[in-house]
Amino acid sequence: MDIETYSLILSALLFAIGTVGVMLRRNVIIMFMCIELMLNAVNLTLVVFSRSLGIEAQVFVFFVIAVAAAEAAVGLAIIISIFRHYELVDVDRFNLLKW
Amino acid sequence: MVNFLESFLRVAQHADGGYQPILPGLILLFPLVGFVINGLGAFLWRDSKRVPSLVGPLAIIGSFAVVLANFLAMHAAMPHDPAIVSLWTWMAVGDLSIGVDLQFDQLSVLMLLVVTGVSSVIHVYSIGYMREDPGYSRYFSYLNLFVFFMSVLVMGANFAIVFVGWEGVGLCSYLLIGFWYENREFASAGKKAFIVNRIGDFGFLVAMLLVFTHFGTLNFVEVFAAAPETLVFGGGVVTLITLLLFLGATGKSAQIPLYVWLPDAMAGPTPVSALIHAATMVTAGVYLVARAGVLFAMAPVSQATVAAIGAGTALFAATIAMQQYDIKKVLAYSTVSQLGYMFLAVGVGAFTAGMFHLITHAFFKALLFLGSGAVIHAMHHALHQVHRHDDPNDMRNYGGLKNVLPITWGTMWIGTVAIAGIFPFAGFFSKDEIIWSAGSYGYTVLWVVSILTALLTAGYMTRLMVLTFHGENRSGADVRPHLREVPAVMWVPLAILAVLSVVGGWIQIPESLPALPAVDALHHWLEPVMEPARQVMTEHGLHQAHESPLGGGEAVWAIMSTGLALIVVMLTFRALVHRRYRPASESETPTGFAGILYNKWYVDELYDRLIILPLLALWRGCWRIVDVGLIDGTLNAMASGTRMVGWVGSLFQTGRVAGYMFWFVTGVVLILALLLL
Amino acid sequence: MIVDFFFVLFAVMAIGGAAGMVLARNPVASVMYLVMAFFALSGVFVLLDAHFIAAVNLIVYAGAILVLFLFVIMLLNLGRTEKTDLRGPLYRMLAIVSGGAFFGLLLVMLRGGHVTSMAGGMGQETMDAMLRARGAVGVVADPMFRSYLVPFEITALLLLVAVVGAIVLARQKAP
Amino acid sequence: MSNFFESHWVLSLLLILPMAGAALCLIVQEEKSRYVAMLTSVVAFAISLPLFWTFRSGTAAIQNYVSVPWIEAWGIGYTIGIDGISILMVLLTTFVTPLAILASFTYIQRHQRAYYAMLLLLLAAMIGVFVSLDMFLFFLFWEIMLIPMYFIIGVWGGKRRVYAAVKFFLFTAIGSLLMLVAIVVIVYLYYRQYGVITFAYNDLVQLPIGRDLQFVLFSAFALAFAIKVPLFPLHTWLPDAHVEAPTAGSVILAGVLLKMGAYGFLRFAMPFFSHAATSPVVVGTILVLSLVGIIYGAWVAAVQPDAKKLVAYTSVAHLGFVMMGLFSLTTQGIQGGILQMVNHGISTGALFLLVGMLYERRHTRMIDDFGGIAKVMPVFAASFLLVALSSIGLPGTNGFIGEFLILIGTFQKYPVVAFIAATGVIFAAAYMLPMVQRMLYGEVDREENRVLSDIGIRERLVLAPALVMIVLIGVYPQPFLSLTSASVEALIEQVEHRAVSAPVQMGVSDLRFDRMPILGIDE
Repeated sequence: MDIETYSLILSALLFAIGTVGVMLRRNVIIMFMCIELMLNAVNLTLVVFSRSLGIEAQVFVFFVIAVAAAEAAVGLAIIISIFRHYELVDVDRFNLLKW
Repeated sequence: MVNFLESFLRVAQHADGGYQPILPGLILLFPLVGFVINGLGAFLWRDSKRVPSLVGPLAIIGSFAVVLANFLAMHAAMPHDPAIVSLWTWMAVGDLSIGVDLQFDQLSVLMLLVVTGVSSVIHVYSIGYMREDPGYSRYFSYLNLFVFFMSVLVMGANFAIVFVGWEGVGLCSYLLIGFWYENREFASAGKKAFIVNRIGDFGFLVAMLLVFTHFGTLNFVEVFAAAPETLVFGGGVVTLITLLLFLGATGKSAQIPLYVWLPDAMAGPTPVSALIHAATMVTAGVYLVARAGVLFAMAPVSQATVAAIGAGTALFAATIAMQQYDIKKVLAYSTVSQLGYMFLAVGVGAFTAGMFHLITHAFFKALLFLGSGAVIHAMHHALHQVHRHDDPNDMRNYGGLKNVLPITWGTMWIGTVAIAGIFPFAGFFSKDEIIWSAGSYGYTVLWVVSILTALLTAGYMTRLMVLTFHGENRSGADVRPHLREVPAVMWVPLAILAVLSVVGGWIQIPESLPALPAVDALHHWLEPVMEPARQVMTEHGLHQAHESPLGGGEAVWAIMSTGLALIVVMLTFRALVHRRYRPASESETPTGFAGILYNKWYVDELYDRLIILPLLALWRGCWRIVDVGLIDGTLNAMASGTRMVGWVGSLFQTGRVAGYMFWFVTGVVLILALLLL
Repeated sequence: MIVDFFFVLFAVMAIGGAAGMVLARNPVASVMYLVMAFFALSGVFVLLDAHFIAAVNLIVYAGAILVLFLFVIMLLNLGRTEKTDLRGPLYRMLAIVSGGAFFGLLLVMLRGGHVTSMAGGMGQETMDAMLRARGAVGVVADPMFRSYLVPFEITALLLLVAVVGAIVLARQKAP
Repeated sequence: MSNFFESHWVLSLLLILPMAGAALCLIVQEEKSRYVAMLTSVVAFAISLPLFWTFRSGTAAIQNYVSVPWIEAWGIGYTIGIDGISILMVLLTTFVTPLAILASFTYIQRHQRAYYAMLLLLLAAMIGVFVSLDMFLFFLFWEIMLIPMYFIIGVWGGKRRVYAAVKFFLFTAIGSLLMLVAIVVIVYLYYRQYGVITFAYNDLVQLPIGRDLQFVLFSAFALAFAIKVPLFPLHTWLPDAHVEAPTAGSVILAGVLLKMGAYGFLRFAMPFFSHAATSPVVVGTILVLSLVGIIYGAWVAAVQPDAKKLVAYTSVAHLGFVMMGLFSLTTQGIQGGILQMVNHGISTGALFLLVGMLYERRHTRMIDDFGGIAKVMPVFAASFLLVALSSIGLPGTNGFIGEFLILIGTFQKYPVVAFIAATGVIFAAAYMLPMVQRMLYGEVDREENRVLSDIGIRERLVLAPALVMIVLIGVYPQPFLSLTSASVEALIEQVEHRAVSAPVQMGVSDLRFDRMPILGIDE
């Protein structure tokens, strides 16, 4: 097998770890970081495919990074404003939207 | 519009010199204007008595004058066909066309004469009777409105217009019965009258539907002209129409089984009882049957029903009247009974006799009611001055009033003798004709019942007079000095009616009576209207004059009946005049058979238990069980079902991101598995 | 050979960093583990001839975003080792089963050839030639500013909106 | 000027003006919004009133017609016009709305701007429903109408307003969604038959629909309309909505909204699906349901402790009469039905106004909380009595004319049905008079009632037009009847013709029905 396949396996594994992380942790910041990890795993996939399907795929990596940055900025802002209210970062306690 | 005004104000004689209605619109306009002025007055110049005392009676007297002019004109011309005055088109839809049309023929003009005449008298009387009532103006507005609707009823040229008057008088009756609406019971009585009347009106309404379906018109002239050809004699349709019309009549004219409202209707002011519940409105049923004489003549089954119910009511109500102590209740049951008489008459086909009794009854029963009103008025004042709250209507509180109310006493005796059917007072002639018709047409049972009722009538009326005017006074020593004869404005009407109660019968004197001039004015007058009905009956072999059931001519039976009545009056008088009654507050309620009569055969209670309560329960059941339970229940069950599903779904909405993630991943896994494996 | 060695090294580092991030009790440690994983991933990018991406990944992700995380953790004073916020055994089991199943299925997908058929590569030579001709930046810049200019600009707008939004959200409300 | 009243502009203005008024309501000061609304509605009435005279009653043609393409790709146009069936409904709408607005002056205290904007929006939508001759436009207005009504009940209503509003909304929405499906099906069928997509009423009405399909589509329409009418047993939203709605809401609900069901039957369901609408099964079902509505509505009304609920149930009875008249398919029945819709709008509207006036004073609607009101509020009592009498159909008031014509019409075809329905006359007295008696008569046995003030000038102004109409229509209904006669006769003829010539299956013949004639184009 070649490096591309191994990279894809690695990407899948990292993605799976990310999902497991979201499920396992209560700390909303860590969950966020797991999402970042998942995004990066996707980036890896995109890079692998850029080798066969065209270099444009790498452009999307940029977009993903830009969206991730935006998401991190807004998400962290939300976390800060929630923290101001509740003094905690435990997602299980953020259930205002649950009806 | 021009046409409208023209017909409204027409005075010109017809070119050929025949009869042409004179100022027909004014007959209606006068009372209507009176109603409007007094009605506004009830709000605007509440305390003024002058305007209503002037406008109220004058409106009716004006109406009466126009009617009188019409009567005289018609008398001169004696037209064969009715004159129709079309005011405007009421409804014209498809092949249905109903105009606001007035019919002037002998029957309607005669009835109008009675209605406006008696109304005028009673309006004048009301000035005195109602003088101190705070609702004076309102009273006259209702009374004017009543005369308006009654005139509509009488003059209507088609079933629909008559129905307008028919329900309109019912409305006025409702308003006037509940005139003292602050008393819940009085208002209730009004309500009862209206609802019971509505049952009758339902009959009238359906009858109209049937008439229109079969004739394509509701105009009397056309319907009655076409009836003999269009409908089968004695057939189902004509029987149904007439029975339904009669159902209407039983409501309005208080016959079994719908008579129950009339005694309660005595809650209204006494002049109202005299006008509406004795002289005019309640006779509308008889008028209707006479008006639709052709149809009734074609339906022997209906005729028999009318006669039987009339006779039954006559006897039944008379028995109840025997044991009432409320002076107005006695008169009320007496009215029911006399109305039964009239139906008996029209039922056996003697339409003219029915109308005859209607007229004389209007005179003497109005007289009796107004007399009782005078007594009540006097009693009420006296009781009021000593601040006692005894019932001023209860005869047990009267006694010996002839000394303080001599005019009332005298006039009321005239009325009593008249209603008892004693020669030569009005009631004798009209009653005699009914009894004779029933007998000679071969209705033996009805004939017996009518004689029996006549005797009962003499009995209870004498009892009323004795209890009220004779014996010793039971009103109490404090009240006695305050009793006064009523003012002239009240006794003059009494006197007028007393005169009419004497001479009213002389318009129709049978030739068989010895030593009297035969007068055939009424028969002759009504001939053109009643002719078609008579023709139908003769064609089908009905009402060939039989012999009287026990033989003998009319004269024999007339003399016998008047003699019997006289004997009953005298016997009753002698039996009761020395009996000691006690005032109402100290009396016990009667027991035994008298108790049953006193409680009016418990008919009200029976209706309550058998009809009203079950109906109310049914209605409440409809609401609680069907509406709230069944329909809304089903809907709510559906809604809760939806909510259940939602609740189950919401179990997954734990608010934990991890949970959502798990389901999400599981979903992805499942989809992948489906795709790949 | 040397490529394989580095790949294994980076892969192990990345997996280790990821696992460490998920399992570390201290959030600061988590961030550091993630930084390590990102470094390793950048290495993999280099091995896959995506030099520019590798650099951007390092600078933007590891350098900027993760530092932002670190700042927030410090700001909220969460940088202490407390009892773990890992969920209970039931959740652990569910998470590992579903995560494992997911991974397994991804592997099945690879093995079944659904993906690998596309992943064969244009060939190392072509890649090298392109890189030589245009440079590491050039190969990416060309499509980005030709075909994807508008989305690129929209990304800029997105970032602007995100900045404004973040400021609005995080601003201390006036009392 | 007369040109204006014969052009479509009078109708278009009736649609635009209230919407503009609604917008204006939202921007003026809170206390001034009521005057804006009042002015707008009065002007709308003033604009519509001349139609009564300029409308040509001798013809069944559509008048004041215009058709402007709107969404051309789907054949949707701004097509409006009136004929004898809709003219009275339009006038009724513009007549009732100012009264409702005037009655709200003191009743509504919260969110006045929004409230009056909603009422005006409702006015526009109601007129829209009656003048639309494009199925899409019609449906649009039909649904728009729901929104203001939902808020009027849900925001300004009584205690259980949310329940009532949701119930109202769900009931009507379910029906109208089915109708939408049916409309789309008709449009599709038309497309399949003639290859043109159109929503225009006058096009679709030419389509001969297969007999079996007619029943399906008719049921969809009928359900939507029957809920609105409401026919038993779909009526239970009505008492709740009426009781909870503010006075103006009840007035408009009873006065106009309920008429849309019956109007829909006349305008759409009967011409489109004539075969189904005249089949014994459908006619039988509807007559029986109307009959049940008449009797049952009266029965249930008679035992209501809440005056407003009582009036609400009387609507079920009255609308039962209307439906009976319509489906008798006789001139008298249908004309009586249309007139009865107007009558019911005026009389029941007035009853709601009166009950609302009491509610404003005492904050209760329970009949037993009153008694002897006639003593303290004589003008009120007199008005109440007159309106009550009109409601029970006393001759000389408007109620009688409608009921009588309906009964006459029905009796000619279905004597037994009319016979049973006529008993409603008795029951009407049995529910209305006890209420009158318990509220108006008797002694004033409650202290609170002793100090009630009689109705003031504003309230008299609210009632006076209704009272005048009650007597006017009762005494001289002919002008109203002649407005509708030509259209009704044409409708009956059309329906009967269509019923027999409807194809057994679609597309087998190239039969094409006539469209409605349009004044100025066809005549």
